[in-house]
Amino acid sequence: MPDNIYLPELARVVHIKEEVAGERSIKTFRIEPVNGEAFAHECGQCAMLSIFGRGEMMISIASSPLIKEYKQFSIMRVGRVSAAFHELQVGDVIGIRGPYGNSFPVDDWRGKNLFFIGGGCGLAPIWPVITTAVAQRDYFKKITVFYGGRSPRDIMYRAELEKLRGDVDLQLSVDKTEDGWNGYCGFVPANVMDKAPSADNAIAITCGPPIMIKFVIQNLHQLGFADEHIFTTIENKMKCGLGKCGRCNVGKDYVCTKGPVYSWAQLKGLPEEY
Amino acid sequence: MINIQDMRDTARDLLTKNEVRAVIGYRRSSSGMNAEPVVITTPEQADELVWDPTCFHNLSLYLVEDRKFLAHTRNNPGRPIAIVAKGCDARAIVVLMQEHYFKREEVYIIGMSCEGSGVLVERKLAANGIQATNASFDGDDYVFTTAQGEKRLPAREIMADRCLECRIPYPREHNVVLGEDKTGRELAEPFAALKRFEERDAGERWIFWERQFDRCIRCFACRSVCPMCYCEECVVDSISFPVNAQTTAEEKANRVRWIERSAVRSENITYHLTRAMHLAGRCIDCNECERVCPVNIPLRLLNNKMEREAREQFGYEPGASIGAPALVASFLDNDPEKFIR
Amino acid sequence: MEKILGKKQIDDWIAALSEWEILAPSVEDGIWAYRALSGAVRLDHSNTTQPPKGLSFPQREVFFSFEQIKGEPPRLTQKMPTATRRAVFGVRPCDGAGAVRMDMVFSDHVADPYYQTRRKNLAYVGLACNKPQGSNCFCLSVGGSPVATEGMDVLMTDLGDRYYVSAVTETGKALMAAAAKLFAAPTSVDKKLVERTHADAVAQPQRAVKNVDAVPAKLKASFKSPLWEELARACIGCGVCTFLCPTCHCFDINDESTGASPVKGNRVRTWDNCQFPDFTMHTSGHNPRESLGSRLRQRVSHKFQYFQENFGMPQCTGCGRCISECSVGIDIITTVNKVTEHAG
Amino acid sequence: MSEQQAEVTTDYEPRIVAFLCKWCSSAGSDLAGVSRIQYPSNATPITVPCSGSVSPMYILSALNKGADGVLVSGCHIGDCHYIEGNFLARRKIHLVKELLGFVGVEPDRFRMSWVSAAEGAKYSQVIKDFVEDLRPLGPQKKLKADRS
Repeated sequence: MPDNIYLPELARVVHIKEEVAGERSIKTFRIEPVNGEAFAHECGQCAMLSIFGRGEMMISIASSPLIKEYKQFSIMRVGRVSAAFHELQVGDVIGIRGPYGNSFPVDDWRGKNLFFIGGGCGLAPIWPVITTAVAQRDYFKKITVFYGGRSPRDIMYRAELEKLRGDVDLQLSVDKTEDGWNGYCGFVPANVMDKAPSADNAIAITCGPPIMIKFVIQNLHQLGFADEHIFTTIENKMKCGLGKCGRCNVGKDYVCTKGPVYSWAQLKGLPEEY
Repeated sequence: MINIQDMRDTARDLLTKNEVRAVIGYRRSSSGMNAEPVVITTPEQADELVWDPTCFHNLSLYLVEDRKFLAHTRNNPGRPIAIVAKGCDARAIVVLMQEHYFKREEVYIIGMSCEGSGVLVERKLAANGIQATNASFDGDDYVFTTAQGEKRLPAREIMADRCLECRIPYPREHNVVLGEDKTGRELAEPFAALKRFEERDAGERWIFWERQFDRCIRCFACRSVCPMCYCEECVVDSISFPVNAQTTAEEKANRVRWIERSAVRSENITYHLTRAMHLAGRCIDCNECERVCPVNIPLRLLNNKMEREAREQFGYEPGASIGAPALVASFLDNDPEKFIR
Repeated sequence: MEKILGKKQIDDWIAALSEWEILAPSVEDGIWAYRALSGAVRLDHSNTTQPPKGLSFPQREVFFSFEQIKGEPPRLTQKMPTATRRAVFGVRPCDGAGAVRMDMVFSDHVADPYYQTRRKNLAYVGLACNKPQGSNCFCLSVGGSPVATEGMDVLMTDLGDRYYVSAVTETGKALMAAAAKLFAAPTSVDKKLVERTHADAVAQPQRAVKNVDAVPAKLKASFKSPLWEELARACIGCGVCTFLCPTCHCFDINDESTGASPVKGNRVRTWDNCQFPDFTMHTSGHNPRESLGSRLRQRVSHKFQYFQENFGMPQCTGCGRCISECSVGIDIITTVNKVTEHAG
Repeated sequence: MSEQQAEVTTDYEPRIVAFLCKWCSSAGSDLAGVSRIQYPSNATPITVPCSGSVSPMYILSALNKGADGVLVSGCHIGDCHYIEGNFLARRKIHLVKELLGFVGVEPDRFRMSWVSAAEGAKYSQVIKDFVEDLRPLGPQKKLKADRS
């Protein structure tokens, strides 16, 4: 940790890609430190990004910890700061501090089957886990990725996902089909039930809209997943990232330090205030 | 003299006959002498209601809260809600109806005349060295229960200035009313403090306000307690307030930041002057904002200034009639314009 | 170190502390507050409207300033507070206990440099409460005491014409050593008198949170209780209870603009609080604590359950400000007692 | 001290924020421009649909952001494009003016005028007078945000 925990490091935007267009568009930003090395992070951790004059926002780091040169963030345009991010050009300099929060216990999962279930922009927080697992393919048994968007145009990381085929069993779905889509049509939880992965020696990692998570958890339970083997991340409004400002407080936890990664067993012990 | 039992009977009766869905009134608080607001929904609770010189609160605030809650839950309750209202509170209810916040038939006003009295000021009471557990009206006196037995004081000595200056201590707009109409009573000259203050020159006035505004901690108690401050979005919060699933990123990004969150003089003064302007012609001088201020900012001076200006320059009385237009949405041909070039 | 100081000599002691900025209670515009001392010190105060919390955690703290000239990387200039040594006289034990809890928050996990810089230059010269400061004092029921030394550097006890002065920390000893000649060794009479004064102080009747040790479990069990909405029915959602609390520490961080071209401004921390409706509101508009009841529950549970679970003590120190200053009678003692009774 | 005062009188140029109604006063200021009438460049014009649309918040905000003086200008009474907008402005602005004076802000920092589209000369006079009246007051610091 630096001496002044509130002082961001400067980082340069080196690549911008529009993932999803529309009212709530998503762009992926690749950033590199202006001076020296970027901080190291683990899968599932977040960072506080600033645009000076606009403010800060907490975003999960969407690139694998194995990549040291840059960090990647996928940002949906929903508020004051994220809208300003969407105006950025390659070469612009922003502020970053972190990493914040806990991480997915990926090393504990060696030798197991991994099931990822993502919906919409919920792919970003689990993307570092997926890519890290694929990069360390031999450590894990079967890897399955369920991911769905509203329509084929809402599928983020489309090209990167396709590249995973071969290493993972990729199950894409859309809520509403369009011409040229030959994948599954229907909601993500339904797709999970349809394919019914075995809960034997398996860990399920899910992230997406709250309503999706709710049904995914129900379905995972039906498939025989124990609460301890289901992992998700939660989000709350955050300002400091350091367990002090009090905004993300849920029960005795500050999500920015004790979260954002929780097993379903842990989450059941927290008040539903997220 | 009002018999408290009459108020309780009225409330009980309304609830028993199901004519109202709840009664907003006062009850004894757990921490001492003062009354506190309560919303009762069963006839049995009617006996909790109290009426005494600590019934400061302008309960019309809870009509606003009720309306917001109903809008949020998209609930149409059918029956009105009843409210215990002093003269000033009833005028606040009139202003809210003037602004179409709710309709007349949605509220049942149990009017309480202050007659020759009014509410007390805790600081004035403390200055008299009285630590009481209970206060009650008795004609022109207040009677206190203290550890040393019963104490009696002329009400005028510790009554709120706004009550001393009040000419209409009677809720003209009501469904039932308890107590006599003493409209026109004169316990003190209106706007007395304002007059005294205006004798100071501009430089002194600024020095005074500078000190007051420096003290503000922006707890927003003044705004929160005010029934007229019902805006869903306040200029002070325009950054983060309120968004819903339909609010677009543009809207959020383009919101003007009128006032910073820092509690510094320039921002505090902008906040308080904006609030005074928004209350012009709407403030009915319940003075709750000043009472709840933890750092004693004399907000009544600002509101009084606007009130007197409206009365003297535009002949406008806030809360006089449901059908009247708003002060700043109306004009007279002979409105002053000497200041215009 | 335990000494006796004649009441008339306290101003001489303060005069000897030339390296310190002195703050003491004073009343202005009807408000008791810790202000820079001018003239003779007065310690006949009832508790101040605001605790001394703001001296280490000011309502506004500039973290750094920024300037962004087009085509260049932004320039950031850190704004660390200047390290003036300040001694605060007349701090009451509930506020000393408050400082201990603030210290925990701002050093837990990682240290907050702004808080630490201010705090380590701050000394509290406390004054024991021989009798409760108000009708809503309840320190004894939350593990505190009207004569407690926690959080203090020095604790003084009023013995009529003199103070019994105990150094609690090394800083406290240094403060006393700066005017060693003024202090006398306590006699056996003094020692007996201070013991009796303390015993009397502790025996004074106070309001009480019932069985505070059992409260966390009962609050936990009452999370979904309908009582919360009922108890919060009159709440107006203002910030009085939290802004006057000696242990509330929530804050907001914003960029304040000082110029548009080039973009210039400050990143600023300001107090914030869990009772404001927008405190937890997500950018999406989703608000995990939408109702007044859920926000009252958060305030009370944080004080009596969450903090206890994290730091092993209730966060509330029993000063009673949130009760006395609440304009609609919301009473944390009654709230806790009612909810826990209801939980059985 | 005397040096500072000297600085005020020589270097100080008052900054005025002028809210001009688009139908009359804004056109009046344009006319002053195209007629080549000389007047000081101290005013930053902000065109608004109607003088009645000027919220007191705009005025306070201009002062908060460092304006030394604020002008609101609209159509003459009877000429409002929206029939009664300037009547409403007159009442509202009166209250703002009273309130600012009440807290001790110099009354000369705030001004209202009626300037029609044909009155280029009047507009230039209003600005000239305003600048001259503001000059002796020095910079407006009372409501200006100090964000150090």
